Order: sequence, then C-alpha cells, then structure tokens
Amino acid sequence: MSLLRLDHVSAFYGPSQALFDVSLHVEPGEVVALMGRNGMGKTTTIKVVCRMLKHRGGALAFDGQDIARWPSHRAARAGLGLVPEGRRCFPNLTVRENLVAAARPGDWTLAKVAELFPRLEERQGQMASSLSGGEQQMLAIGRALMTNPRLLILDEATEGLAPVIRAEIWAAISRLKRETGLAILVVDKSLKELGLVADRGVILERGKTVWQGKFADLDQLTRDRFLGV
Amino acid sequence: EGVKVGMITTLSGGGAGLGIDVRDGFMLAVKQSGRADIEVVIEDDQRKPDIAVQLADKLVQQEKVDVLTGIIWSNLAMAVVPAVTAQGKFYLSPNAGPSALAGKGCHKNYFNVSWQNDAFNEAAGAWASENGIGKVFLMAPNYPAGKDMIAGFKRFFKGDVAAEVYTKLGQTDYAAEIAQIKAADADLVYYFLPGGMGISFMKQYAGSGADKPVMGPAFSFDQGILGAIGEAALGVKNTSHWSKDLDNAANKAFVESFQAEYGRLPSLYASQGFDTALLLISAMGKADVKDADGFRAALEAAEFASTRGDFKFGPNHHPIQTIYMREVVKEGDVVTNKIIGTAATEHTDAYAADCKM
Amino acid sequence: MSREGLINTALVFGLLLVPLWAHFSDEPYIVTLSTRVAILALAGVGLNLALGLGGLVSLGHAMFFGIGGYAAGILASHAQSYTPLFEWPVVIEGTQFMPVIWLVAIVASALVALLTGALSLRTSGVYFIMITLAFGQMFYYFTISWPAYGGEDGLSIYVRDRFPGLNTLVPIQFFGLCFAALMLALVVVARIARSGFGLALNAARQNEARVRAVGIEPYRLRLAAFVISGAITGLAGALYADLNRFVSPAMFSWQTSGEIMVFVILGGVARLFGPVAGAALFIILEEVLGGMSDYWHIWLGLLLLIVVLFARGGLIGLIAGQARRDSAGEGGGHG
Amino acid sequence: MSLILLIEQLLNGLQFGVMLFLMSAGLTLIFGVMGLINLAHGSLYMVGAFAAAGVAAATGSFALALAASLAAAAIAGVLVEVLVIRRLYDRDHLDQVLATFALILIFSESTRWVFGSFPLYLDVPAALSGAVSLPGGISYPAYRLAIIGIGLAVAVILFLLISKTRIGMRIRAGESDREMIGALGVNISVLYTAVFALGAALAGFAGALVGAIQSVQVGMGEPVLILAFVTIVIGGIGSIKGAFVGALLVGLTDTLGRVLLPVAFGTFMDPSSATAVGAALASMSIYILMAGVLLFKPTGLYGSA
Amino acid sequence: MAEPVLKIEGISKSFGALKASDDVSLDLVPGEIHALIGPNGAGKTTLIAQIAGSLQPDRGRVHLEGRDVTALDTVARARAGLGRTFQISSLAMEDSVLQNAVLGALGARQKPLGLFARVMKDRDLTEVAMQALREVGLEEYAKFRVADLSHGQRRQLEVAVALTLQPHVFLMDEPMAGLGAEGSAQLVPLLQRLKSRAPILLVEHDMDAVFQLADRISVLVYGRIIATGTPDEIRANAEVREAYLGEEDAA
Ligand SMILES: Nc1ncnc2c1ncn2[C@@H]1O[C@H](COP(=O)(O)OP(=O)(O)OP(=O)(O)O)[C@@H](O)[C@H]1O
Ligand SMILES: Nc1ncnc2c1ncn2[C@@H]1O[C@H](COP(=O)(O)OP(=O)(O)OP(=O)(O)O)[C@@H](O)[C@H]1O
Ligand SMILES: [Mg+2]
Ligand SMILES: [Mg+2]
Repeated sequence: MSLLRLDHVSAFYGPSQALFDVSLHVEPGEVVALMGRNGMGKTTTIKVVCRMLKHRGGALAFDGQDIARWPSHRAARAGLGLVPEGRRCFPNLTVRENLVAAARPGDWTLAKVAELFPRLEERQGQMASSLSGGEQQMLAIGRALMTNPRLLILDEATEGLAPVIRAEIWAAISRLKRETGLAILVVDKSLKELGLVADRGVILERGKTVWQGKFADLDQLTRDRFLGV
Repeated sequence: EGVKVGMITTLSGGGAGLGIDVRDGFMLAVKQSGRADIEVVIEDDQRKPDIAVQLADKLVQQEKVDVLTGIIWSNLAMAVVPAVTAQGKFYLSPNAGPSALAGKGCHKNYFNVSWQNDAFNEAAGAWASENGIGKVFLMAPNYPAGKDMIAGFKRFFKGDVAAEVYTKLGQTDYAAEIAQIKAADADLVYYFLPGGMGISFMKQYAGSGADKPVMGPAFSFDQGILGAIGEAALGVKNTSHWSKDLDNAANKAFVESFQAEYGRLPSLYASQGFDTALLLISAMGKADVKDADGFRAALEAAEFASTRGDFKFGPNHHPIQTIYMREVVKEGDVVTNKIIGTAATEHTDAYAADCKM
Repeated sequence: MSREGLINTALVFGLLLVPLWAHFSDEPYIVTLSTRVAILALAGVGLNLALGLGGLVSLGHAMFFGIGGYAAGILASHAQSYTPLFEWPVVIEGTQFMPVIWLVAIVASALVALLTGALSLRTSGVYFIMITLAFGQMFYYFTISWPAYGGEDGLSIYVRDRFPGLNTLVPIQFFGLCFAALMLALVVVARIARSGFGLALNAARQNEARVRAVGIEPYRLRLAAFVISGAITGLAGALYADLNRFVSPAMFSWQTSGEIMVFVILGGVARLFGPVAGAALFIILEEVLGGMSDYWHIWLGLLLLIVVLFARGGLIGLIAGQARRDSAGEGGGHG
Repeated sequence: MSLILLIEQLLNGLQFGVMLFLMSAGLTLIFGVMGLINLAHGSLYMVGAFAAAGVAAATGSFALALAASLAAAAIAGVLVEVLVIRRLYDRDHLDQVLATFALILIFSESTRWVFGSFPLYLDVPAALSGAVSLPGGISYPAYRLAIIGIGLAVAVILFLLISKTRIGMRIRAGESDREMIGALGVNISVLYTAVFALGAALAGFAGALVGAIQSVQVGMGEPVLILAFVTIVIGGIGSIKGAFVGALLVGLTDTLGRVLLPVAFGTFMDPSSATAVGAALASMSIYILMAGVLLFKPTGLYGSA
Repeated sequence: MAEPVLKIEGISKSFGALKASDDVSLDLVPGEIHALIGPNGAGKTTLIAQIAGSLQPDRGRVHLEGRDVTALDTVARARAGLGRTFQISSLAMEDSVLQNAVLGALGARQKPLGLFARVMKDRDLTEVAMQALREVGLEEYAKFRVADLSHGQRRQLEVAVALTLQPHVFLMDEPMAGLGAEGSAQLVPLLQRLKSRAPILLVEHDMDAVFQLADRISVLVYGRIIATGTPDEIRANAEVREAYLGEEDAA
C-alpha cells in the first residue's frame, strides 16, 4: 500500500486553477523528488497534501486512509511532517520553543536535532526572527523532524544554504533514508543532489504530472523540456 | 382640536432607565385622562446630543408636533430647547433644568415641570446650615452640571468648605477621594454623582471605614439606584421635591396606579413625566394649542393636581415648590426613601431675575 | 463600466435623488437625513484615505471631526455675541460666513493632524490605533471640562451659518452644499489614489522596507496622508455643526471615531465609495430599526455582524464581488 | 498632605492598578496572543458582573456568584468564539473591530432586555466588608486588599502559563502563523476556543469582583474596555508582564494625578479654578502617559515589534 | 585599479556577545561583480543591511562614490544610488507586478511623487518598469498581482525592481535563491550584462553562479573576511574549503 497517493488531483486559488491533473505516490521508505520549473505547481501540490489548500477533484490518500476532508492538523498527526517553502519559523518564539512547541514523542528529540544541526543548539534561546536565513532553514527542518513524521516533506529545504551545510543536509537525508526508512517527498532545484538520494522522480508542468519514473531514467531530453537544464 | 406631542428621550443604551420612567409616567397620565386627542410621537435620542437635535428637527418639520418634551439630560436640553422654542413650539421639561435656560436664556415657550438644576442643592445647603453643619466636603464630576450643583449648594450654605473635589466624568473608582474624605476635617460629605458613579461611590464609601454623614440631591438616591446600592445607603439624607410617601391624594393615586400598570415602584422621573402630562392636559382643557398666547397662559396657570402637592410657576416658568429632606431607610426588604422634613418651602431658583421674557 | 463603477454611480444618484424627491414631497426630515449621510460619508472619506490607502487605522478621527465642529461653533458664537475671538495681538472677530469657517476648520484640523500625526506615526499597528485614541480622548476631556465654550453642554449656533447666494436654512439647499463638498472630496481622493503619491502610500502599507529601498520615506507619505485625511474629516465636522446648529464634546468621543470607522468598514475599506455606502446603510438601519423596538441595537448588531461575516470587503465588496486585498492571501486552507 | 495619606493613596493606586490588571489580563491574552482585537471584552466583563449579581441575589453566596461569573463569561466566550470570532482570525483588524463592535451592541441590549435598565445589586461578602487596620494607622478596606491578592495570583499564573508551558508556545506560534502550526499537528481551533474562553472567564471574573464595589449596570464594560486597552498598550501587547506593569503605572498615575494635580495647581491659582484645572488634567493623565510611553517606546514597555 | 564606487572600512556590529560583523573592509570597483560568500549566519545579510542603511554599524564607515554615507538612512542611501534586493522577497504583495516596478522607477526619479497625476499613465515610468520586467523575463506577468506569483517569480521581480532604480551600485542578497535552473540560467547573463551599468555586490550560495560570475570573491566567516581573491584563488584556498565549500564542491 502506498504511503501517500494522489490521483488526478486538481486545485484552485480562488478562480484560477493551479493544479489540473496531478497523480503521484510515495511508497514507505521511498524518497520521491517532485520537480518542475518555477510556478508549475510543486508547492501547490504540497499544500494540498498537507491540507493547507482544499483540492477540488481527484483522490487523496495517506496510509490507505482518505484524507481529503481532514483538517491539516489531523493529517500532520497521522504522520506528515512539513518543511515549508520560505521556512515559516515562528518568529516570536525562541529556537528551542520552535522545536518543542509541536513536538511529538518518537526517535527525534532535541538532542538528536542538536546533533544534526549544532548551530541550532548554540542559538537555542534566540528569537527565531533574528536568525540568519540558513539558520532558519535548519530550524524548519528540525521542527518538522521533532514531530516524528512518517513522511517528511521538504519544499526547497536547501534554498539559501551554504554548500557545506547543503551537503550536510543531503547527507542527513540519505542517512535518514538509510537508517530510519523515513519516506521523503522532496522538492529541490538541484538535480545533482536529488539524484543521489531520490528513488523516483515526478515532474510537474503547468499543474499536470508529465513524467514519472525511476530517477535514474531521467534522460537529457526530459530535463531539457521540463526542467530547463 | 387635539395636540400632537413629540417626546425625545433616552430609551436605549446607558441611562435608558430614566427615559423609560419619564415616558411611562407621561403615558400613564395620558391614558388616565382618557383623551383621544393627544397623539404622542416617541423618539429615542440614545443620549447623544446630535441625534436629539436631528430628532427635534424631524418632529418639528415633519411630524409637525405642537409640543415637545422628554429630554433627560441637561446637555441634550441645551442642544434642543433653544432651537425648538425659537421655532414657536412649546417645550415642557420633565427633567433637567440647566441654569442658562432659567436665566438669560429663558423663553416664553419653555416650561420646566421638574426643577432648576440647582434647586435640590440650594435646599440642601440651607438645610445643612440650619442643622448645625459647620464644614462640608464637596464633590461632583468635572462638567458644567456638576459645577452648577456645587455652586447651588454653596449659595445657601453658610459654613465653611473643607474641600471641593471634581472627579472625572464617568469615574468608577473613588478610593482616592474617599481617602481624602477620611483625612478631611468636615462634618458632612455632600456630593452629586449621577447614575453609576454614585452607586460606585456609595458602595465603596460604605466599606471604607469612613464615618462622615453623607448627603446629596435626590438623583443619586432614587429608587432605581437604591436597589443597586442596597443597605450601604441607609441613613443617607437627600433632597427632593417628591417622594413616594408624600401625603397627598394625587400622589397616592399615582403611586398605586403606576405600580399596577408597570409592576414596579415609581421613581422621581416617573412622577415628573406624570406631572408633565398633567400640566399639558390641564392647559388643553382651557385653550387651543394653535392659539399660542392662550395656551401659554393656560400653562402658566398650571392648574393640575401635582403629585408633589402644590405647584406653581415662577416668572421664568420654573416651578416654585417645596423641597423635602428624605432619608434612606429600609421598609421590610426594600431600601427606599422616607421624608424626614422640609428643606425649603416655596423655593424659587436663583436665576429668575436674569430672565427677560 | 466595472461593477464597482456602476454601484458608485448608483450611490451618487441615489444620494442626490432621494433628498430631491423628499424635498418635493415635503418630507424635510428625509432631506436632513440625507444631509447627515453626506456629511458622515465625507468624514468617512477622510478617514478612508488614511485607513484604506495608508493602512493607518486611526481611532482618533473624532478629534478632527470635533475640531471642525468647534471651529464652526466658536466662530459662530462669537459672531452672534459680537465679541471678538482674540484681541491680542490682532483683533479676530467671529464669523458666520461658511467659506471662512470651512477654511478655518480645514486649516485647524490639518494643523492638529500634522502635530498628532508627527508623533503618532512613530508607532504602528495597534499602537497607532491606541495613540490616536489617546489624542482624541485628551481633546474630549479637555472640551468637557473647559467652561469657556459650554463644557459638556456644548455650544449652540442659533442660526445656521451663511453661504453667499444660498439660504442655508432651507434643508435642500444646505444638502446641496454638503453634497458638493462630498463629491469634491471624492474626486480629490480618487485622484490621490491613482497618483504616484497614492501608489507609494499604498505600497508602504503593504511593505515598508520596499518603499524605503526605492528611496521614498514612508513616514512623510503617511504624515501627508494623515494631514489630508484629517482636513477632510475636519471639514465634515464643520458641516455637521451647521447641520445640527450645535456642537458638543460628544463629537470628540471615541464612539464617534468608532462610528466613522464603522462607516468605512461597513461600506468597504479602500473602496472609494465605501464610506458613502457605509454611512447610508448605517443611517437607514438606525432609522428603520430605531422605530421598531426599544432593543433595536440588538438587531443593528446582528445585521452588522452578518455584514462582516458574510460580506467580505464590505457592502461594495459584496455587490462588486471582487476579492478584497487580504482575501486572496493563501487561498482556502482550514479554519 | 500628610505622609500617611500619601501612603494610603499609593496603596489606592496599587489597588486600582491590580484591578485594571484583572480587567486587562484577558484582553492582552486574546488581543496580543491570538492577534485579535476584541472590543467585546468589556461585554464579557459585564456578563460576569450580571451573572454574579443574579446568582448572589438568588443564593446569597458570594463564592457561588464568583463561580457563576467565571462560568457565564466562559460560556459566552465559547459561544462567541465558535459562532463569530473564529471566522475572524484570518481577517484584518478592521473586520474584527466591526464584528466585535456589533457584539457590544448585541450583548448590551440583550442584557438590558433580560435584566432591565436599572443597575443591579451586588455587594462585597460579609467576611470582607469593612476595613482592616494596617501598620502605621492606615485603615484599608479588606475587600480591596483581597483584590490585590487575587490580582497578583492571577498575574503569576498567567505569566507562567504563557511563557513556560507548551500550550503557551503553541498559542504564540499560532499568533504568528496559524496555518503553519496547524500543519505541524496542533488543533489550533480547539486551542483558540479554550484561550478565548479563558480570556472571557478572566473578564467575567474581574467584572464580578469589581462589580461588588462599583455599579453593575448595562454599559459598565465600555469605560473599562478603554482603560484596559490603554493598560496593555502601555505595557506592550501580548505581554502579561507588560499588562501588569502597565496596569500599575496607569493605576498610580490616575490616582496620584487626581490627588496631587489639584494641590499642585493650588499653589499658584485660586482654589476653585485650581481644582477644576487639576481635575481636567487628571482626567487626561493616563492618555498623556500612554502617548508619552509610546513616543519613547513605540511598542510599549515590554512589547516586541 | 579604478576608484572604488563603494568602499566600506572597518565595519563592526555586535548583537550582544555575537560579533556579526568584525572589522570588515571591502570595496567594489566599476564594472565588477564582487561576490560575498560565507557560511550561514556569517553576517552577510547583516553587512548588506549596514551598507544599505537599515542597520547602523557600531563602528566603521561606508563610502559611496567617494562620499561618506554612514550617517544617512536607508532612504537617503537609496537616493544616493544604492539598489538593494532582499534575501526574503520584499514586495507590495497586493499590487501588480507592473505597479511594483513603477514604484521603483518613481523612487528613482527623485522628483515629487505627484498628488493628482495618474502614475500608471506616466509613459516615462511605465517604460522603465516594462523594460526591467522584460530583462528578467516577467513581462507577460505585468498585470499579475504579486501575491499570485510563485516564489521564483517573486525573486525575479525583486531583481527587476532593483533594475528600475538605475542604481550606481547593486546590493544583491541571494537573487538566485529559489530560482530553478532555467531562472538561474536567465539571471546569470543578465547580471553579466548589468555589471557594466553598475558594479554588483553579490551575496549568493549558488556556487556555480558565483564562480561563473564573480570577478572577485570575499569570504566572510564569523563576521570576518578570511579571504579575498579571484575565483580560482578562492577555490584553492584551504581555509575556505573547510569553512564553506566543503570538499565535494571544491573538487
Ligand atoms: N496564493 C496564490 N494565489 C494565487 N495563485 C497562486 C498562489 N500561489 C501560487 N499561485 C500560482 O499557482 C501556480 C503554481 O505555484 P506554486 O507555488 O505551486 O509553484 P512552484 O512549482 O512551487 O514554483 P516555485 O519553484 O517558484 O516555488 C503559479 O503560477 C502561481 O502563480
Ligand atoms: N537582531 C539580531 N539579534 C541577534 N542576533 C542577530 C540579529 N540579527 C542577526 N543576528 C545573528 O547574526 C548572525 C549573522 O546573521 P546574517 O543574517 O547576517 O547571516 P547571513 O550571513 O546572511 O546568513 P545566511 O547565509 O544564512 O542568510 C546570525 O547568527 C544571526 O543569528
Ligand atoms: Mg514552490
Ligand atoms: Mg543572509
């Protein structure tokens, strides 16, 4: 059974349609890369999955349950962990508070997150609003991990990170995959790194899934056509 | 030929209780008179002067009323009365008697059926002097009516003023003033704090350990308010031209019928509304309202059985009346007022001399 | 013409035709009510410039309304009693000549807006709301306890002030004046909204750092907007004084500020004609409901509630049906 | 003025401040923490006072009256939140202002409808009536001392709740990004309903406590509302500590202004104009205080931007 | 070497115990792209903020075209010719794309804003604005509300607004962040062209772009500049590799 499954989903922002026909699935323990050029609907798809945006047509299931009518907190409790685009740390909370506010028990604890991102531990008592961009990004990832999700969703999680840190995060993702078998849905611009961790890829073009397959099978033609590389 | 009356009074929001009493008293008298030729148009001013002015315009221009009445508050009266009397309408005040309308600003078509604002205070001042009070502590909100009241008291009071304190309009906490009272060297506390202000003060005063006797004009101790203060007010003296225990036939009938009609004890304001209607009805019996001079003369004669006993108008169309001293007592379970003496007989206001009609 | 354009045209004609009809069918009170709508709408138009375009939620606009009113009241009372306003350093007489009164009202409220605005604009958001409220309350308590011009009793203008060529005592003529003032203000505000100043002001509301980064100082923009806004509301106050032939500290009360704001929100924030629609609806409700029961405020409250909850973007937003500025934010979501 | 009197006035200022804190604690909670301008806070205050007066009249027990005030205001709070307020979180402040203004109208007139236009009777419990003697020869009303105690306790509890507990963190997180905290698995609607009910209960509780020494009547909430807003703005919105300090500042300024200003003006003016001018200035004093504070600290004493 | 257009000397800034800028000196000469790189939290944005004027340094001076602008605020510095893009898009979200660009042109004109003339009908302004949108590839979106743009499109607009300012110096804080490969591919040649108009101080984590574009690179670590040099020098610098690039990138 797929952990997450979208079938022919469409979605709107007010009157304008952003998703026309999106189908994708994530299996347990699998890392899936969601790709596409700017404005093609990646974030929108993720919002639909996390129930931050209501979809209009199609089916949506998590762990075999129909989650189409669930509020977002219920989806999250069922095991969806989101690192949103633009970080969205809680600026009026300290780093530590950001991490523990919505934490749920499990493998991931403050200590483990601190191990992953020592910088966060140094900044514990600081307000999130005064963190540097990259520090906020780490915080957002840490915060999602603290909810001990079954499916981690990363929307541009390496944006604005220094190459070393980026490498660390990719390493962490591989490690997560290898050691904990956490399923991950990841949106990122850098194909090279995606290639190292992703099992499969999904490409969106103007709100439609136009390609799905083994990441390794992603050929140059497809790249040219849909990703502009 | 009938009379069309426009009543502008406060029926909603804060202070609505007073307007409702005036209206109910007035309508009771109209009903009892059995006259079908009195038409009353009632409007709610929400205690806002600008609304009152516009309602007055409406009643005059559109409803074409002959007589206006109903206003509770001095500041609203100041806004409305000059304009309507200037347009040739009669205005009968069932409450509020600002000094400006009694003196220089008096008008031949303006009749006050209640009292001039200073009257109760003047009577209280006189009573205090006669009863051996040497020094008083005076307190009122810092606005014109408050200052008038204090000035009225001082006009007839011969002793010394220990302190004179003006509080914020609408103030609810009086701890600071009570501390001053406790520390002051005075025989009596005299205050004017209408509505909720008075309730707050009295309750706080009672619990403060202060023991100076307290006195004030009737407004702060009327039936509607006593219910809220409760026993804290027992023993307080206050001046009024009316009390429900006033011993005359008209009043007895009024108190009884009011209670029967509305299921509550009448207040000062209800009696004033009632008297206002009686005055109007008495004049209607003598002259047609379209004959302004005749009608005015009929009003001046004021031949009706007032709930306060004898009633007559002075030269400025303000009442010349007896003002009583009441004391708050407990009758059974009800905290209420009882007359204990007369503070001033045939009391005339101080502004009549300024009035050139 | 857009839907909103049609509504606006309908509002103009409605506001013009109703009193004309009332005038000819001898319903002077309806003319008076329409005048009230026009004046309160004018006050709202003033506020809307600061609030809708500039995002300056002022809960102190009663201050300007009151100053305009008192300018009229004080000048007229001196003219009536033939006592000069000042004797030193120059003798200034009172006047009952409306254009002069208006000028004084506009200048006085603009000056006060400049002063209070210069201080208040150092804060923002809710703090701004409260500091403007504070200034309003200071004026309120000052006028209540200031005996020279009547204190809480207020000040009567026994005869309505004069305007050359008109008999202002005739309701419809006075209405004409107020209507003209409203239209003029609407034109001015409409032009401002589309000007470079308006663009920058509006952008500063959304993102202050952006405006700074292009080399424009938001503080000055806002101060200018606040002053123009205060001046328009001040003019409304002067007209209101003449409508009632009476001014009182109640004009300065926070409830007045609140009501002006309610007109704006009710009609539709940042919509040019929002205040007109809002004031008209409010007055109609007050009239219709007021006659129904002593407890009509309950129904008024319920109606207002329904408007906010179900008519986003106020009355005009409801009819014109466009998403208002904040509503397209993040789309649906839960909650 | 004697030293004793001055001390007593300081105590009065403190007591008034604590009373203000009780009124504003719920407001700052809802207003700062949930980002909602709730003008109807004064109405909840009134609901509490009326419920207390009603129950006290029926049962004669002040303790029951207080319980009733908490319950009635909390229930009213839940109703209001579920029916109205929850639709307003995503709106801008203006819609909140209009909606809660409408709620004031509804609450006030419904209360008048049910209870009539006259003030109700509610008195301090017998155990706390009268004055107690303090060292230095000051006699001070026992009930006011009790208010000081209760206010301090509420302050401490609230402060801990918001700043130290996870619930507090979630509430604050929800303030800055409701959608996001939801996406992390927190049922923010339930949480907000609870917080709103708590704020309402505090308001109602304050209404009952204060109603016993002031007047219980329709419209009693509005002047309090303004005062409470002034208080929390001075302290910095959303900060319980700020509300507390703000309340004390306002209480002391107001009390001492009332007492000292007329005296101060009396030194160079004739007595009657001095009292009038002094009183006029005293009535503006807290607004001057607020404007002054905001000029130097545009986000209040303990507020963040 | 030509006279520097922008020159900062000895800038220091602390937040409590944290030294976000520690005696930083740096200059920018005409025609160059000077990249500023460094680990997250090194103080790059803080430095940009101090150059742009939104943050006052504790110590040190900023010179623009020979003039000391340290005492000027953001607005005055923008008027003096500093054009900045924000790390996190900072735009008027309810306005259209074109309106945002016109706002830039309006500010750059440095004339009174005008109270009554219709600004969107002002040819001079709209032309500048459209030109800028064209350069970043957003012309088709001119009428869109910014709120309706995707993240990457907003990044492009951020650059376009800076273009309308026609500044003497560009300060760009991570303009590539969030842009896809296509967007980056578009932006790189644009910046290449731009630098002849005005030199660019570029903060960027996209190393491909940095090595492609930069004439000089300075590396900031813990608030200090640890190295300045040509791309090749930096790539070869062991300290930089350890603190920032990591082994893989340098390989
Ligand atoms: N809040 C919104 N309201 C209206 N339209 C929106 C909104 N957010 C996004 N859109 C539109 O929906 C489309 C898809 O946007 P989305 O954010 O999903 O793109 P994306 O693939 O994540 O792009 P990027 O890589 O730039 O983040 C875009 O064309 C965008 O203009
Ligand atoms: N107002 C502040 N108070 C306290 N610390 C701050 C404040 N602003 C920034 N900092 C700290 O200063 C350091 C430098 O931050 P800055 O934003 O300049 O980093 P940066 O180099 O731009 O990083 P990034 O590449 O991640 O954007 C960070 O550690 C940050 O937490
Ligand atoms: Mg995206
Ligand atoms: Mg940065």
